[in-house]
Amino acid sequence: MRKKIINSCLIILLILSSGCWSSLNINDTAVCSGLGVDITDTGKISVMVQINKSVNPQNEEGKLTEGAFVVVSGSGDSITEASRKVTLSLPRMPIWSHADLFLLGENLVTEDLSILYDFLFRNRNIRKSSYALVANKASLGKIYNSDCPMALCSARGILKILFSQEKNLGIYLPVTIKDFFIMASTPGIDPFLPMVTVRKDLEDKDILTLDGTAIFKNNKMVGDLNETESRGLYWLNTKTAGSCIVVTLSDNPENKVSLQACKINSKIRPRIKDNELVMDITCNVDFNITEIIGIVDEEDEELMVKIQNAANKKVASHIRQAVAKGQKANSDFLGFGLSISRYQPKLWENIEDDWENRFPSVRTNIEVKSNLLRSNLIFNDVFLVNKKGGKP
Amino acid sequence: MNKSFFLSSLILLIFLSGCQSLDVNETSVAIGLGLDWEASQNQFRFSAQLAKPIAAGGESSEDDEDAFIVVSETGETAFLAARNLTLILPRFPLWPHASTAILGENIAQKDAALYIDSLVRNPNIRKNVGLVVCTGTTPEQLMQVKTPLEPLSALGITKIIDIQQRLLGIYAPITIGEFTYKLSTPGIEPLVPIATVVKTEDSEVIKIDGSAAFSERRMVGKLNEKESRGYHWLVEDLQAGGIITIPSPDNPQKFVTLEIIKTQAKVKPCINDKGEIIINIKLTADGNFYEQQTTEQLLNLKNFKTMEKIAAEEIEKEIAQAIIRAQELNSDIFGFGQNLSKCNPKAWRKIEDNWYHYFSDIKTNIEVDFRLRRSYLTNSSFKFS
Amino acid sequence: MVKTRLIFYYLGVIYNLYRISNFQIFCFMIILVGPVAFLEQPGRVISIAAQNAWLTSLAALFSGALIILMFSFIIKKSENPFPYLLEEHFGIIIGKFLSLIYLLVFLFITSYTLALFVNFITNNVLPDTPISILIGGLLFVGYIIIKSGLESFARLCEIIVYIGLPFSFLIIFLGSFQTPDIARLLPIGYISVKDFSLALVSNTSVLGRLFPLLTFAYFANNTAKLNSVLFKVLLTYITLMTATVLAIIVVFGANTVDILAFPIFSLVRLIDISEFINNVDIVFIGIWVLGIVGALTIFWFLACFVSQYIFNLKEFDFLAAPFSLIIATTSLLMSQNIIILNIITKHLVIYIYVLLFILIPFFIFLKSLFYSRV
Amino acid sequence: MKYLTTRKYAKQSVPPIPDRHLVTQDLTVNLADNLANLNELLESCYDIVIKEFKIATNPSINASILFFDGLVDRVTIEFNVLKPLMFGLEEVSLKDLSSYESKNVFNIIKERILSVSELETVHNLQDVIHHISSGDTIILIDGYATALVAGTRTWQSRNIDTPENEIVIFGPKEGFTETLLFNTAALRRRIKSTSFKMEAFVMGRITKTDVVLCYIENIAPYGLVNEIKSRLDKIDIDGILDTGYLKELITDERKSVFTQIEHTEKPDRVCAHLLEGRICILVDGSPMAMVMPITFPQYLIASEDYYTHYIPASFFRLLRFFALFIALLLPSLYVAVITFHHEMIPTSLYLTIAATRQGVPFPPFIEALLLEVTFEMLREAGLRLPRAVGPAVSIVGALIIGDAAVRAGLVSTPIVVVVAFTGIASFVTPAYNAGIVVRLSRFAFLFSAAILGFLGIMITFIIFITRMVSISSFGQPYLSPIAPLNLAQLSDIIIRRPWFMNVKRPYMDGMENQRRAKMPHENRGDGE
Repeated sequence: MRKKIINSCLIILLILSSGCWSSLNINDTAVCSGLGVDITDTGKISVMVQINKSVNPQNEEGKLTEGAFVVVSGSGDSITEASRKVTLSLPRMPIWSHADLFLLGENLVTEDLSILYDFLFRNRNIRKSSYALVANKASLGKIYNSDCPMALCSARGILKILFSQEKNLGIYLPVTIKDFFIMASTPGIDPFLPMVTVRKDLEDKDILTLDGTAIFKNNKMVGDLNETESRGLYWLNTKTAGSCIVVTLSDNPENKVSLQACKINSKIRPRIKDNELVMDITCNVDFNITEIIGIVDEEDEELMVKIQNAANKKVASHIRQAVAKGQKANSDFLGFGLSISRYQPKLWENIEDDWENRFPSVRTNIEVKSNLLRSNLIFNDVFLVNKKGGKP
Repeated sequence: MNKSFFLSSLILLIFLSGCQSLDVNETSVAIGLGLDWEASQNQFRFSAQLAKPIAAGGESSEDDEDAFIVVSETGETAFLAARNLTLILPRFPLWPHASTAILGENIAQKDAALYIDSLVRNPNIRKNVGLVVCTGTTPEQLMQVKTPLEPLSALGITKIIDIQQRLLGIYAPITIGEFTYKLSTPGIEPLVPIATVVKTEDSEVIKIDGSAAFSERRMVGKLNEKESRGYHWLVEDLQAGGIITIPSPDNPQKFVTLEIIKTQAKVKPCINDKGEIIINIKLTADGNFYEQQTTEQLLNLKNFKTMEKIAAEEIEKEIAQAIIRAQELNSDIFGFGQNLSKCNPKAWRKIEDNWYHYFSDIKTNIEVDFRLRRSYLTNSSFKFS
Repeated sequence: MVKTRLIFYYLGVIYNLYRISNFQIFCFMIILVGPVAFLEQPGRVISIAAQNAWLTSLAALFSGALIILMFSFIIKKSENPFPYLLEEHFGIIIGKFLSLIYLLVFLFITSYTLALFVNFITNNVLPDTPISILIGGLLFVGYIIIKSGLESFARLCEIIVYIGLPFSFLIIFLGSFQTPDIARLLPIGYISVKDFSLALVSNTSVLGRLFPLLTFAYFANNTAKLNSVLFKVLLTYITLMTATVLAIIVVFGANTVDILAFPIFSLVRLIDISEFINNVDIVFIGIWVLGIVGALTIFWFLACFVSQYIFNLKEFDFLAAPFSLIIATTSLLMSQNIIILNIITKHLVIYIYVLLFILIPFFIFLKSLFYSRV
Repeated sequence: MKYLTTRKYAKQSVPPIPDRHLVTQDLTVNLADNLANLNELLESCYDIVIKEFKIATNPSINASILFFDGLVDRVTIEFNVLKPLMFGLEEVSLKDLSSYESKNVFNIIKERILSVSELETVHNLQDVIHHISSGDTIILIDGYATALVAGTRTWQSRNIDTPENEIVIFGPKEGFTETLLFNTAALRRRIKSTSFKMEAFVMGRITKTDVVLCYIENIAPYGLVNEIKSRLDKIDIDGILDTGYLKELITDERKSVFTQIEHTEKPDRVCAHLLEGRICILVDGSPMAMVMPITFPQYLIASEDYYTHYIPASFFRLLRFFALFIALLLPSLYVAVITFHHEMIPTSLYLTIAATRQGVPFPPFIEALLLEVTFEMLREAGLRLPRAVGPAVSIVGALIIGDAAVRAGLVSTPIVVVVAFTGIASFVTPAYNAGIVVRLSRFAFLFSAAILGFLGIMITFIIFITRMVSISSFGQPYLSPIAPLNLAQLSDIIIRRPWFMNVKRPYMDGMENQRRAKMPHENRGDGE
């Protein structure tokens, strides 16, 4: 009996003594939707946080977008310190784990990224599946403060833009922190990140837009890919189909065909040819025709072949430009080294240490095969049909 | 006979006594109280942040344009100034809900007791109201500024101080009760966080920036962030939270961030043979490895020990800085005198009257024991290709 | 001498212990090897064998089979369960001495498991909660379980396995959909013999945790089918390990895994299903508590059982309370900082597994193979 | 001390208790003595009727009848007992008296006069008292030390009605009543077999309640029947008013909250249990039958499952399992997620929850606790209130309080949803008993969630399960087909096994006759 009393006292004490340490009332929190890190002119690290305001379910939809967020910032010697300095003027506990966007400032990427990696991966509050972007020619504050139409806040807006262009246009590749991290830590591949910038729209308001891809080498940004080069990267890396290109038929520059990729399959394989390393880049793309401009007076099959050839050329040129840029900047963002280590592990062991010197001069062999599948609702060019009908 | 008389008188008593009750809708709730001294008029200026009632059903949003109003009035005494508010306010102000009291810079430098007297004497004001000093602006202007996500800035200020203590561990919050106690007790002086308005590109925000040290009822100077943190280490009860940035063991240019899990400080004064007062400070702190800026392998036993040492030194430095600053200002914010009076009442009685004569050259002996415990998601440092 | 002690032992069987079904033995064994291996083993193997770690997990099927055959041979050849078995084979002095060592090791493993898990929780879920409270909470649960007897414990283990096992596979399944890249497994088979065998040893040593079988097998109500149960355990373990390692490699790549403290946890954090189910790590940990509590309670239970033998006690569940204090102190000491724990994880524990759970039984095996009883 | 006086009851003399030996005495030959004795025993029993009269004219014999008013059928007494006694003897005497040896009037009355179907003889006062208090009529005849007992029991009883607590849509709607005889009849009507046994016990020192133990002989394990009998025999209590009294006296784990015996009002459900080898106890005066041994998963089985098609029935059974978890864990999960694991909530939901919690003064734990307690109160109030007011209370409670609390900013909207959903889920469990455990444990989970979040929930969950697996109901492990795994049985617990596959009875320790049906394709030669 006495034992029972003691036991129950112990349990009660245990319960009473245990405060709720990690508990946090939800109204004392603030949901961060975007984070950003940069280095200030004075050499300090600054952290910019975009915080969502809570959304009242009873509000009308229209009120959602106006001023639904606040942007706060802090600075300090380390990222953690800077991010926590935010609380000196924020009466809420910021919850980082909801942040889907991680922006890297221009100064940071051109100086040294190594200060960032450890923070990103050690911190349990940073979601590894959130997306990283580089701010191009704009301060983080400017990006986070500018409007993004039809989105709760600019952080979410950028992501929406990133995804929808990937599905509909196919230029830039979204990169998660995890991917970025893997690319940075795996030998034989260098990381790349899409860039975002602020542009003036017609009414002279700041709007966000994606602009180029940053490529890295040795924890520094060493260059950027423009739209065409980014497309080259896209062809070699994507798994989502939907990219759109316009090709000009060889005989008449007026005749343009829009194609939409519906299946992309690309490979990079090393090959030893005459004691020389050649990277075979093959890219098989299935296209749908979405639009034909101009009067095309040809038989179907010939037309198809022509379009295919044009498309092959176009895609190959994209890839070629991207490779050239990478070799120029000595940034192996396409993962040639990785491909060698995977398919020729023995060779890789020999050349791994020397890869940095060898990479710029590696020869590539680009082969693109495109295949036209369907031509959506109408089979031929509208004008073509009319014309044919008129013929005797 | 007796009973009925008793009953009837009871009923009469109930009816005759006037109703002191107030309808809720006749009142307005004060969230922040501010007091300042208007030197030009030689009068007190009392200002209050009054919350507007929120419509029911959660239809309020965090950013209601005007969730509050700030009213202010002057008077010859603080109390009168507060009562004068009713000249412009058609509601009965309710003080017990106040969460922050703001002390204007002028009055803090003149005599804090002037304000505190009116606050402490008033039964309507709870003694656990947080206290801040505002510099560079008046309490009235400070309360006009909204804090992000918290429309009531007076509420926001207390929350900021709370949260920064959990995440940063720089400033120690102080309530009116403690402030009064420290102000009136010999051998200890209060240290109050300072709130200022900082202008950013397009807006104004409230920021906690430094803390004000008092001596003999007057604010004598300001402690900056580092020094405030030095003070925070020595707050005697168990503290949790905060971070400290130390130079990395492999590259002093780069930094390593450690998170503080808990700290516990013990302050023990003693008098040595020569009659000098020596304060022994012993601090034990636990920390987690939180961030490193280099890619060196820091997570091994040797580096752990080195980091523990560096962190201990860093903390020691901060504490020492704070003590030096306090001695410069001649303000015994750490309560060394009071500690002495507890440990050695005899000696204290002797030197009590000119404590500040001794205080400025007290020797301290700081001993910090820092322990690194865990690292978060990654076990080792980042490796590069 | 052995005989008189046997009377005590059978009294124990009648009053405290109970016959357990083969499925319950399966559950015990799964709980022994499953959770800890799931949590700590993938990181260990991948850091040794990089992208080919999954091959070593598969290869453990053969080495594991040998270990299991060894155990079942010992069980066949010995008449008494584990601590008494030592006396049977080595004589009373060495037997008692060895079981004293085993007692210490069991307590050590219990504390280590506890420390590892508590560190895991404080690191990732409840950073502000003092570890003493977590240790207290988990030990309290274990204490209640031991007090309620082997019968209830066996049934509890079944429920743990029902919930835990499908859930682990679900986690791996969902995790492997988070932007996987099969090419990360390349080049297959490009691995040095040294690394391969090291990883294999590491994988096999975890199977040494099946050691408590030497006790539990004697309570089984159907010893004839024990072997098939053990092979089922082995198969489940290998499947779980291989799937985990594969998923981790495919999602993270071998290079990245190297620096992660708990790769499986990082995998769980990535899980994001249609933007609604995300950050489910806490659910994962919650379910994992079940397994860990089970695993640490088994060794705790064995420690009590062994001390019954050493000190000739009539019953043993009263020992749960003093042992809980010892375990709490040891695990608090171990979780002083992460480096110490890492050193224990990476070096000490493997040696303990190999030496005490594999080599000594192997010795017994040899002895009973060549010096068969007259 | 002298000011502190306690008020005392005035001491009153206790009336002398009737001689205890009187009860055990035999009847005497003298009617007057017998009546005097009975009068003494039945003093202050206003409902006793004693009629003295004379039978036969020459010589006239004194006789009397005794019965308790209200328990007897007056018509039977007047036409089948009194009338033949007072007038019938005359007609008999002329012709047949001579043929009876020694002019034994008693035998003549017993064999020829009384036209009552149940007729017994008793010899001592104890039996006399027992019979009249059961509603029989005692006939005492001067000169004989034996009393005749005429079975005239009848009393006002509730009609057989649909059970109120177990409502079904398909299947029999008949329910038990307070009358034991009707209840046993309802069972007997369904199981027309000689191996269906009902053993009667009389329990309660004062109440002398009839208790009937029912089982099917070669299905119910022999050991179990004996065990229950011996447990019943050991009971020594002054009264049994309901099955609930017996329940706590015969279960294995008396202190445990988990009920190990099922109560049901439906004869068809009892019969289903009997056919699976379980044992049922009926108590006179209680419309509830006790069935044992019952394991926890069986609480989730409704008898209706077996009357509907097996696919929907299985679906609803899975739904019940799900609802059980909801009822047990949902509020604590909500509290854990909202206070500890913020990152689990999807961002958009988080923003709305944050907005609804704006201005709510209580932390989520207190909020949940308040609402849960309110809900339990409403439920309790709804049960006890008169039928006309009950629904009004639940409407006021559910609609007005909930809505107004949200509008007043006292609680947030999500918690109302959570509590309401939990409430609904807790009604899904068919057995009321099991629901109580769930309702109580919910609070334990809530507390632990507030302290340690999800981890706390899991710790409590382990303790909960440990408690559950460590008890047993009459030797059956409490989580029976689940925790000591029995796959064959489990398939009829998790889902409803179709009848054409339901070949075997669920196994119990000591059960020999497990086969319940033959598959259509099986050889029809062998079998039970």
